[in-house]
Amino acid sequence: MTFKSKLGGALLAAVMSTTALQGAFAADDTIKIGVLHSLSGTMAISETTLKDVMLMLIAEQNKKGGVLGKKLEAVVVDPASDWPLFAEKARQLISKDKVAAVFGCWTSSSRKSVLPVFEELNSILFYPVQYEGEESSRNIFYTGAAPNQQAIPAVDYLAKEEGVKRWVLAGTDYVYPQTTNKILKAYLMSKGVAESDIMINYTPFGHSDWQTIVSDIKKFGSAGKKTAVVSTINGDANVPFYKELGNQGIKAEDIPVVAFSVGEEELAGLDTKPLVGHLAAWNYFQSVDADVNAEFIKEWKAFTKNDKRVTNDPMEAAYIGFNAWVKAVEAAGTTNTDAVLDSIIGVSVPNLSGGTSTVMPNHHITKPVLIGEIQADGQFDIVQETAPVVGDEWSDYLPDSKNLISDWRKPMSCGNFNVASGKCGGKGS
Amino acid sequence: MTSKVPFRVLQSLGLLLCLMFSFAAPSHAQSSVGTDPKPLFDQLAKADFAEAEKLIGQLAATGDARLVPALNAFSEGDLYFRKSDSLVFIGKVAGSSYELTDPVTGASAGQAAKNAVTKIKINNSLRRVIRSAMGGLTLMSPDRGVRLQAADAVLRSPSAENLELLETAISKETDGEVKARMVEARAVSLLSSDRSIDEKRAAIQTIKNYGGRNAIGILMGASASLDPSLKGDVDAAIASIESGQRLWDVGQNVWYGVSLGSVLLLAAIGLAITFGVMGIINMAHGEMVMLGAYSTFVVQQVIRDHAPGLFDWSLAIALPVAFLVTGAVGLVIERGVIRFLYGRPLETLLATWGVSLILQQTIRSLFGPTNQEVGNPSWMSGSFPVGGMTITWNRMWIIAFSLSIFVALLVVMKKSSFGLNMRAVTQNRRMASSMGIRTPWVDAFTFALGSGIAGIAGVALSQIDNVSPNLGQSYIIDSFMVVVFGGVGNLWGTLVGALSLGVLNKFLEPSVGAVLGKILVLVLIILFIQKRPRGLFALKGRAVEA
Amino acid sequence: MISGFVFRALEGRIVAAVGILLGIGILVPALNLLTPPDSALHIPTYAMSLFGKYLCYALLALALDLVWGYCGILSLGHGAFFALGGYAMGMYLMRQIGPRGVYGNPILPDFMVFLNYKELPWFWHGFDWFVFAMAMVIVVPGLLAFIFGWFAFRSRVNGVYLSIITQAMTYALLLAFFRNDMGFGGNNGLTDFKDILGFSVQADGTRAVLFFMSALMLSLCLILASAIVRSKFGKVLVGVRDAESRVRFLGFRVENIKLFTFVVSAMMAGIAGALFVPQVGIINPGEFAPANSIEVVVWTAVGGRGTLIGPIIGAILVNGGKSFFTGAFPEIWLFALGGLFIAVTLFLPKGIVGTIQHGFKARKALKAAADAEKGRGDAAAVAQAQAAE
Amino acid sequence: MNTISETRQKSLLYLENVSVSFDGFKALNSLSFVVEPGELRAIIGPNGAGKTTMMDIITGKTRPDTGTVLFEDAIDLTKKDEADIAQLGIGRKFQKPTVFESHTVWDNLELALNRSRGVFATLFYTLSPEDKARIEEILETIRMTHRKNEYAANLSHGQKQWLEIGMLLAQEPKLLLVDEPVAGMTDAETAETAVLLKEIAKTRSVVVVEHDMGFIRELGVKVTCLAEGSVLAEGSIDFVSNDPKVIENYLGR
Repeated sequence: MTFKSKLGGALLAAVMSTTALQGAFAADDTIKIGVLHSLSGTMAISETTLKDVMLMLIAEQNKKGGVLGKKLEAVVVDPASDWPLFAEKARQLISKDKVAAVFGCWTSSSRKSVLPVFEELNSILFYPVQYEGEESSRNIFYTGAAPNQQAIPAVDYLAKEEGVKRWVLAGTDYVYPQTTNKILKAYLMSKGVAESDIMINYTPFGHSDWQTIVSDIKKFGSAGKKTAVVSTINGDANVPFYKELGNQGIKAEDIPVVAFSVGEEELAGLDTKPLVGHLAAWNYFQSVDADVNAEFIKEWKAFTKNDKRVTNDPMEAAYIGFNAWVKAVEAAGTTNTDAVLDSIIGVSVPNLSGGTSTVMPNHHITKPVLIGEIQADGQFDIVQETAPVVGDEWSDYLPDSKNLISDWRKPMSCGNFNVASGKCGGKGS
Repeated sequence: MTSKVPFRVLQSLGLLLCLMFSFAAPSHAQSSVGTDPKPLFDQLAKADFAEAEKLIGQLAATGDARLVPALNAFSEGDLYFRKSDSLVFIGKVAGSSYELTDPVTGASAGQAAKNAVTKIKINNSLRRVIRSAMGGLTLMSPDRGVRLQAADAVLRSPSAENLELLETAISKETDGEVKARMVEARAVSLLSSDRSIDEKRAAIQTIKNYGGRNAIGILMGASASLDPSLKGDVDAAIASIESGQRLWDVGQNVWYGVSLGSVLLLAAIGLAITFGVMGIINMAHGEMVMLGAYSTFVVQQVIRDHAPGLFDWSLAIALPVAFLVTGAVGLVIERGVIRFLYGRPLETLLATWGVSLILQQTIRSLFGPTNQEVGNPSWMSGSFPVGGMTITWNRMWIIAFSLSIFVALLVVMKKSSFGLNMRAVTQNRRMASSMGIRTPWVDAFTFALGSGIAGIAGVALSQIDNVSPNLGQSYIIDSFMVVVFGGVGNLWGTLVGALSLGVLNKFLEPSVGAVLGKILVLVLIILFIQKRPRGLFALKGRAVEA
Repeated sequence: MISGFVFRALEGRIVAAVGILLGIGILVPALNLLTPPDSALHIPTYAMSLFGKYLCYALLALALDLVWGYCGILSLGHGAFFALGGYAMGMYLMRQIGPRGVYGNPILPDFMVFLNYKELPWFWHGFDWFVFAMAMVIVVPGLLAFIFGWFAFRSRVNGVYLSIITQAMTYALLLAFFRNDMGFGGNNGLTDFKDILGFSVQADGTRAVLFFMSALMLSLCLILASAIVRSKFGKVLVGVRDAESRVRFLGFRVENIKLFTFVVSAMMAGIAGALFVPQVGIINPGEFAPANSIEVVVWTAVGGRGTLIGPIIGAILVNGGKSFFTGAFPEIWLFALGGLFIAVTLFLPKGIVGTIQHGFKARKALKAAADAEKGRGDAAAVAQAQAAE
Repeated sequence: MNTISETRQKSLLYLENVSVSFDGFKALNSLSFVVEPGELRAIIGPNGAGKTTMMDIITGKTRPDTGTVLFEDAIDLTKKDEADIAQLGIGRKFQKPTVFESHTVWDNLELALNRSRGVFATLFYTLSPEDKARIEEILETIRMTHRKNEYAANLSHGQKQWLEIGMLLAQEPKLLLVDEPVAGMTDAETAETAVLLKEIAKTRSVVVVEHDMGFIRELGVKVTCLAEGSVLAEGSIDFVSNDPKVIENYLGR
């Protein structure tokens, strides 16, 4: 055997291994659903749960007889917290496995990475996590919160109920906190808060030494005005942050912290007794008092065979997205992307907080905003619930996006229509 | 050192005493004395947050110490109203229902099913008001600890209404520390009252002498509402406190740096053995730290289930467990993989990288990908002041802990016969083996020792960081930086390297921010290595390059 | 002189490899474009862009092999050069979007608009010009490598110390590119590209050309690497790897030799990154992650370092395996990957190609080399130990 | 006796009052040492006497703390690095034979040839007939013509020593520093090496560091004995080996 033929053989083997699944075309009696969540790497900590939720929802739906008389089949892949791999896997799910829709992604980077793929191959992605907004794709549904469905109501609550006059905007240094904080700063200043009463602080990913920052917050808070921290600190860094807060004796009564990325799952890794009273703003808490929620929690615990498993907001978002898709497919009578994109707008499905959520023409959904205080058992005590709010994809508080709207209904079919110029951006001038 | 005793225990103990002595407590000459508090409580059932705040004020004004348990229950979220008659009770979970007691008398009011009662909402502002109210009501408690808590509570939520109570309490107080605290509390409360300007001026002096960050906050907060003639006094007081604080701030920064350094030291010290002494580029080192943290978690789980009383000892128990577990894993790795790779340091990088992937995924499969809760024993919670600095207990213990590990390791390396064998083998394998030292086992146990120490570090790091399968990954790069910066193979280098990187980081952080600070530290390490290509503590001479 | 340099490179194996690569480079796009989708010979676009990605990784691995396999510099920061090349290409693609961004701003990319940039940062100028951007693809990584290498090699930083500071370099860049203030799109990076030289990046034709370009650049770099390795310079390079001080005492400037190789290698990595970006559609700071650079080392080791074909095969095999396992066994693929690394280091220390090549050489040579290796290893261990005191 | 300046002018290599210390240990202590053109010199001394450190200093590997090191009375070697010094014409053979094991004997010699050593010169180098002849000549000298295509890794210990000497010859140095050339050689090889070195010394200066007294006697040249970083005695082998200090410090042990 010559070297040449060996080399050829090796290359061929590599091609084969990557295309081995190629032949597995969808059997006619099932509808395939792609699940695109990291099961390894840094994001596995958050995303694995969502994979489990999707498997549960699909199993439940199959018990009810599936969709359009066909069973659903989940295709789970692991993009391994690696952004280019997300794009590769999305492509694989759509063109090789021929899935009808994909549920997945957590970080904005992963969504940004797959967005062109979904638009190119014309498929549907349901994205279940709160994000910074400033995006509306024809092929993506954003069932998590936009900044106006989380951040602004939370700040309103603190200003009104706790009389907060001085604000620390602390976040991890990436796009979601940066954008949210820009929106919040513009919003607060529009409410008459002086710039000197706003402190913005950024930390690297996975920051674990919070001593200096907590003591800076303490200093900033000792100016005689009621101070609060608005935290957009990314998941992993929260545990050490809260531990340091607790140890430095910052109690919620003195300087409350309201967080947008801390839910039941994050608290499960934490002794919450020193944190009682700190807040979080979400569209769902496990402690919501509603029958549909009790049912969901029961199913979840049974599905995971773990009585201690908690539920959280992105799970609700996945739940809403999945049910909206099922309803839209049934209304359209087909899983064809274009038909579903048309039929899903205006679909209303129950959410887990006892109301309903509607898919809006901007591909965001309506949801109530809940403010909760952390309790000693790791759950949230809901102190405020608003009426349902429509997710605002283009923030009114950023100068360049305030004139933009999104409406994917015909005839406009535009994700970034500029009401000032009357033109749909992105299609050239 | 009050903060060392769990706040809640102390509080409930005090409350119990309050209850027993409440009839003996003097009542105060105030307008609302004699008002029946029970209807006030019942009004809470329908009140929103603002109304509830007023009601608490009225309750506090009764001066009735019997109300303390109910207020405490309220702040803990244990106050309920019965849906049938809107009457308010303290509720304690008893099986699937609540055990109800009267908020004023404490008499039992039977049981209620969970859906028959509704919890009365509570938020931070209400908790603050309640804290102040309870402070006022317990100022004259017979228990010294409770009085100190009460004075603290009033100090933190000053209100002019508590002024007279404070003055009465001060006149009766015999304990020096409690009295001092009360005097401070009085001064603070006085600023928001309608007392004379002279009295306020004196109060400002008192607060100034009290000092600290909080004092600045109090003065700045009060200055807006004070008489303009006092502005000069306030500014002078603030300036004087701040100048005193400046030096403490530097000290505080050094402390933060040392404490960050001690964390780096902990993370790196195991690597100083496996990488520094043995020359293995051990990418699985972080996973050893992670295994140590998970051992702590398992130990705590077992203790929670079987012997809750031992919880404060859980870390002490976890230490040997973590050492043995990770040491054993290290032994297996050395025997199974690394022993075939001696003399090929760069290849150990690949193999241990593979090991680290496998260990991470194993833990993920066993425990799930999410964070696990590792509790802080009470002696590691809270903080205590040293002058103008705040020292948190967990950081202090971690510094002490990492230094003692360092010393212990140094002793093992220099004094024990195992340490002697270890050095002999790493210096001249052939010579050592011809002298009868069983080199393979010395290698194996050296690696196990390094791994075990990484495991112990994991026990400590579980106290300040996430316990998740990713724990190790977040320390591995920093650990290598520390060892290389300090000088490979030199334990002292690791110590000095860790501490100096920690302090450097903390001095950069306030001026350039945490992100740029970290980048700058990395760049400085790169530049430093150019200057001293073998780290801080490198041997010179031809031996190194032989 | 130049012709001799190139001619020397075209030794049998290399010619064969280049032939295969170019064959794939033409055949795959042809099968993709020219056969109907239901044909048995059809290669779906999905598979083509996947394989295009592997070719970029193969080029990156080849670049690393040049410094590691031949010069003995274990760089744990080659991902940084790859990412910088990718960013240079990404910046060009961003500028090509023009007014088609969501905000319709003709100059500023979208992320700058919503982060309130008023004007284009200075370092973004010129990237709308393809030639300039392509020059930057090799100049930026090359310059970083030159500055870094200039200091490090002059100061004689070597061995693990060098490895660790290259890791520090890529880690520092990771943190820096994460910052929104850097003007590179923060963690989201650069994405949503529209077209390249006027052709839509999503069109099958463009993908086919990009695929061919990847195969072509890999072939050219393979020839260049082969020419370098087979010249007298290449022999000096191996000398540096095996006995650095001997090379020095023969009067060679080791720092210049290393610097030249390091820079050439960084430029190759930059080209790989630039071809990678339009094919996967995104570049973000994740590419700077130290773990990525370590993975490149692993591909090279699996294929066989110190051989030119080895890293190419290693990169394709490991990534092919990764694609397959993350789809087929998402829960346990890390066990497989981890196991592979351990198995390769234990049982195929010379990698796949290295082991095969050794089969051709005399058995005696193998044994002698192993002994020599052992001797060197002991010397290294002694050095370590003495330093440890 | 010559005056100092005369000695300097005539010298090929001139060391005066050279001291260096590592972490407090004085490896060289005011060492002074002169080699004249065309001289073959042997150096002996106990372990740790500073022999290798002295070579390190001459070849630029180590910088002295104090002292003067001159080559041909004009070039200050303390300001130059290894590559410069090698190009000036000082070759060095290590204690442990150091050849390029993954290259053939021929390639080893080709690399060592005294030709332009720049990056681009080596990239575009092609073997000229003169270079080929020169390599073959050296192969002849070190008696390895028949093994020229063998990988250096496959040579015996003694052959590696010779190959290294051959590489030094290819470098065409004016001064050759040879560190323990006969360690590990058979008696026959040792004798042949002595012949080879004497042959080489006809055209250039050679400094040999060696423990093997028999070998030194065979060379029959001026001997310098070092101890504790300075010169203990210098002269003929008989003179030195009868020096009481030398006996106490070195031979007597």
